[in-house]
Amino acid sequence: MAIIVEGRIFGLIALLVITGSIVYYMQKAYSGKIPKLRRLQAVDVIDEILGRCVEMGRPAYYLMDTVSMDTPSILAPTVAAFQILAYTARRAAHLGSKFFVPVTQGLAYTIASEVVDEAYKAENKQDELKLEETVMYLPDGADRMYIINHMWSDEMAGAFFLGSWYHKAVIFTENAARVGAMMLGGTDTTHNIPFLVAICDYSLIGEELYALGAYLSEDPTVSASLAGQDIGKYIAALLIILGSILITIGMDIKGLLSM
Amino acid sequence: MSLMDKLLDLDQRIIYAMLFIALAFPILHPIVLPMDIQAYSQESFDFADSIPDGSVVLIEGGLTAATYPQGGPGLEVQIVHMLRKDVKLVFFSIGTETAAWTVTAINNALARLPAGVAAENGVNWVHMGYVPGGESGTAAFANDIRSVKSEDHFGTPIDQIPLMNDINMASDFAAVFWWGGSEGSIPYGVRQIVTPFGVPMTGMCTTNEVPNYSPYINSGQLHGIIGGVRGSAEYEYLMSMPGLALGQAMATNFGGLLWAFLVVLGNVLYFIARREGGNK
Amino acid sequence: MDSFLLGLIAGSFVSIGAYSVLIGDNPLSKFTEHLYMGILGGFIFATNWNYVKTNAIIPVLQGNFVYIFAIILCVMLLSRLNTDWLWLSRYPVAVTVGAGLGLAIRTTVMSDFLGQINATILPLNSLDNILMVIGTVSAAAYFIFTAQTEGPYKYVNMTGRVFLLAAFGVTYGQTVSFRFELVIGRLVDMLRDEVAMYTYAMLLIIGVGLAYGYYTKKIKWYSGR
Amino acid sequence: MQIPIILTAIIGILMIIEFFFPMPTAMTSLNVTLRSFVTIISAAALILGTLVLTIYHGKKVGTKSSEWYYSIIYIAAFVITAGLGVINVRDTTFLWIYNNMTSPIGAALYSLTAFYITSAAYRVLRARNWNSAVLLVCALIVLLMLIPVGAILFPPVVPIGTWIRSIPSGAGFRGMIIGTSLGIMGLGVRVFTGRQKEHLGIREERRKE
Repeated sequence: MAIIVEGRIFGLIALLVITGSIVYYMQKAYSGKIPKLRRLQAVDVIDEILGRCVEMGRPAYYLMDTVSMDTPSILAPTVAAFQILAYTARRAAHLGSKFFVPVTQGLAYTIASEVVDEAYKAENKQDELKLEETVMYLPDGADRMYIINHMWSDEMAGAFFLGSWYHKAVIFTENAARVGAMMLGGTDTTHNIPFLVAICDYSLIGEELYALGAYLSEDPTVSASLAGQDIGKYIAALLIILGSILITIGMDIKGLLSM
Repeated sequence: MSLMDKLLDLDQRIIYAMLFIALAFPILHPIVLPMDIQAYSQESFDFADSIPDGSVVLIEGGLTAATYPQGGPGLEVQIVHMLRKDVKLVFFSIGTETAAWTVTAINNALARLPAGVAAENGVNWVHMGYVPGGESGTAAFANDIRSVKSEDHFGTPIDQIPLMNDINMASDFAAVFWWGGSEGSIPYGVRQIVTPFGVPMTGMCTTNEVPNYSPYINSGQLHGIIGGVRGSAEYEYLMSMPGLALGQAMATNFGGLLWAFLVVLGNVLYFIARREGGNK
Repeated sequence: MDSFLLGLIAGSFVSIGAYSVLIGDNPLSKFTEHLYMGILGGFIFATNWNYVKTNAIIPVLQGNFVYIFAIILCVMLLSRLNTDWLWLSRYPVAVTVGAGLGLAIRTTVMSDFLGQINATILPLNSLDNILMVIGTVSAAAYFIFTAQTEGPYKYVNMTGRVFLLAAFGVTYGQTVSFRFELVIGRLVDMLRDEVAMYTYAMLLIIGVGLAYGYYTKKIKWYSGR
Repeated sequence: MQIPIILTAIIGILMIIEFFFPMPTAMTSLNVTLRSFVTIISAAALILGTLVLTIYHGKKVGTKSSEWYYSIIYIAAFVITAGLGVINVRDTTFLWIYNNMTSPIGAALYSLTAFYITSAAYRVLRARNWNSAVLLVCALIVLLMLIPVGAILFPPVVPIGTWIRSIPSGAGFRGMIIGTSLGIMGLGVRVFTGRQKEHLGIREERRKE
């Protein structure tokens, strides 16, 4: 019996190298060496949107679309969206902006309400929070009409579209734009990212969605992990370029990679 | 406000009304224009056609009310195609709604089946029904069907189904047809069935999802794909069984032309307005 | 009238209600919203109750006691209704997030990371292949967070952006034609010969009702933007 | 407070190990059981969600707050559907309601995207700069390629569109997919090491300002 399942050896190596370098950078940050990161515009945009909502006295919507907790490909962006929600809810509590978080899945709903509850507690503004009106469970599908109707009647002024976005992306962003809201959108689903990029005022593409949570964290070891992810990109670029050159001169390394 | 500004800030409801008319008109007055077969559809059809007679195939039915008009006609024709080749079919769905629509597809297909083709429930086909849990559920189903399902969609215990006697995991199938509709679930099949078990797969998705899966097709993990109503229409055409899909494919023409017209109009007006603004 | 035809008419009516949201928030869309939410909520409640019953409660009653743990985790979730016991609901969340992230990582490294790299290793003997390599590398490099947008990286970033935008444009165009198919599918059902008459009648009644409401300002009209 | 984080990490790492190393069957069956637990828990969570929503609407009716009469529609629809379904999920009336009410509204709402996509296109798809011009041109060509009549009106759109779809678009998405996969791995490391725990509702104590 082989020690490692056949066809997955290189996968394991890649996983170990990437997670290893992430841990390495986190450790390094722990001892004070923090890598310099490019500024991500979205970091400032959150405050800008919430500030605008306070100024106009209108609510901000935090929408996550599909929030399945049992489908791995949706779970990851959902967890990322929760991390950003924790920050956004806290800023909303701090600035005193009205805030609305509809969630379409039961488990995610319990998490979201706890996240928002904790955020308001952290700012000592529990008395301003009506949890059952701020975080609301809406059956998946029925949320579309509810949110469109309320976007118009609330005249919301700001919206966040973060998470795993499917067809609702264009429905909500276009309505929000027509209502006149300022928007930040971001997702890793390839088929609906175009609408978030085209319609929203600011957008996060793919990996940036995961990175934003780390950017927002005050814990330097968290943001340092992004430097580890960059190592993965260098590896990918190197493998592609090197592999292509080798294959051009007649050496095929594809077999090696799918070992 | 000048006419130009008014046109640039056109009330969205006028656009909606225009679109309704453009899409409803061809349905009330059908116009059929010529079309050619796309490469992905041909590849998918050839793959299905090459499956040896008598083998067992797994079909994920992922069509909903919204996507059935596009994928349904194609799935129905494919069921007919397979049963005519004496291929046994095992259906399952990863949603409750889609499981019900899969029944619709089976019933419609059986009604269109030529006389004399065997199509007995439990012998030639079986519908295992709803498998919850999304991708995790798919993984569990692929590893051990009996761990997630004890009965089929209609309540028959799995041990009383002759077709299921020798079948308990993904490697028991000759191929997978993943009618994913707009579920975005085709990667589940690729990751949980094709990669671990090496079972070849093709599928159907809505038109918008086709580019996302072209990497899988290029890498050989997917054998072509049926894209939306046009893909279904092409399957109907290749099987010489014209139906609902072909008619609808024509109606997209008018919507598409309106869309292109609006985009061009928006840009022309925008450039005129910008030039005027620059002169001021 | 048979239940099939009745179903088509009901479907046509609720579809009009759903489409009415295009005008903006109005009583008909509010009505449809609550009706839909209620039915869907009821459906979700019933199907999931049935699922828990057949997959957890019945196995336990039949002596498969492993599933008692699943039931305990479910009851822990219900503690959500009482804030003092909120911390309990963290355990089921921990289980699902752990399992989900583990599954996501193990598959993403194989099919998304290595799979895509492997597919991009191409002989550099045609313009298409060269473009493919340049595009993939620069698009991946677009996300490098530790590089500042200056010097040579600026051009890599710009190139990556162009490839990403081309991909987004393609998906936009591709999505448009598909969305039309959705409307067409619905219209096909609403305008069937046996239903069309009812559809037109309902449209007329609703149209008159809404027009009256807007005219008398009993319903708020949202101006277009 | 540490226990849920450790639990997350253990289960997650178990899933990864199972994939790469051949495991004794006992281990695999444990994982299978765990996965079936997850599906049961998510089903229970949905039950909880609908209950909370119904309570919310019940309160709305009880206090006669604004637009409470709509909540009656919700409650009536919920009670009828849930009641029929709990008695028997294969009940014909239950399925009739589903097939003829929920499905069409769902489909109609899904198809709303067609309208919004068109009005958005008119408003935002303008060649304001090079970036938006790239997006606009690609979208237009691909759309014309896809509608059956496009190839007849402008024959070159088919080869150009096919090329754009497979080469530049394929390359762009590949880069994005590689990036996303790294993002997921990074997220996994941060969650498993307990550096990010917002999803558990545990707030981070250290904050600047």
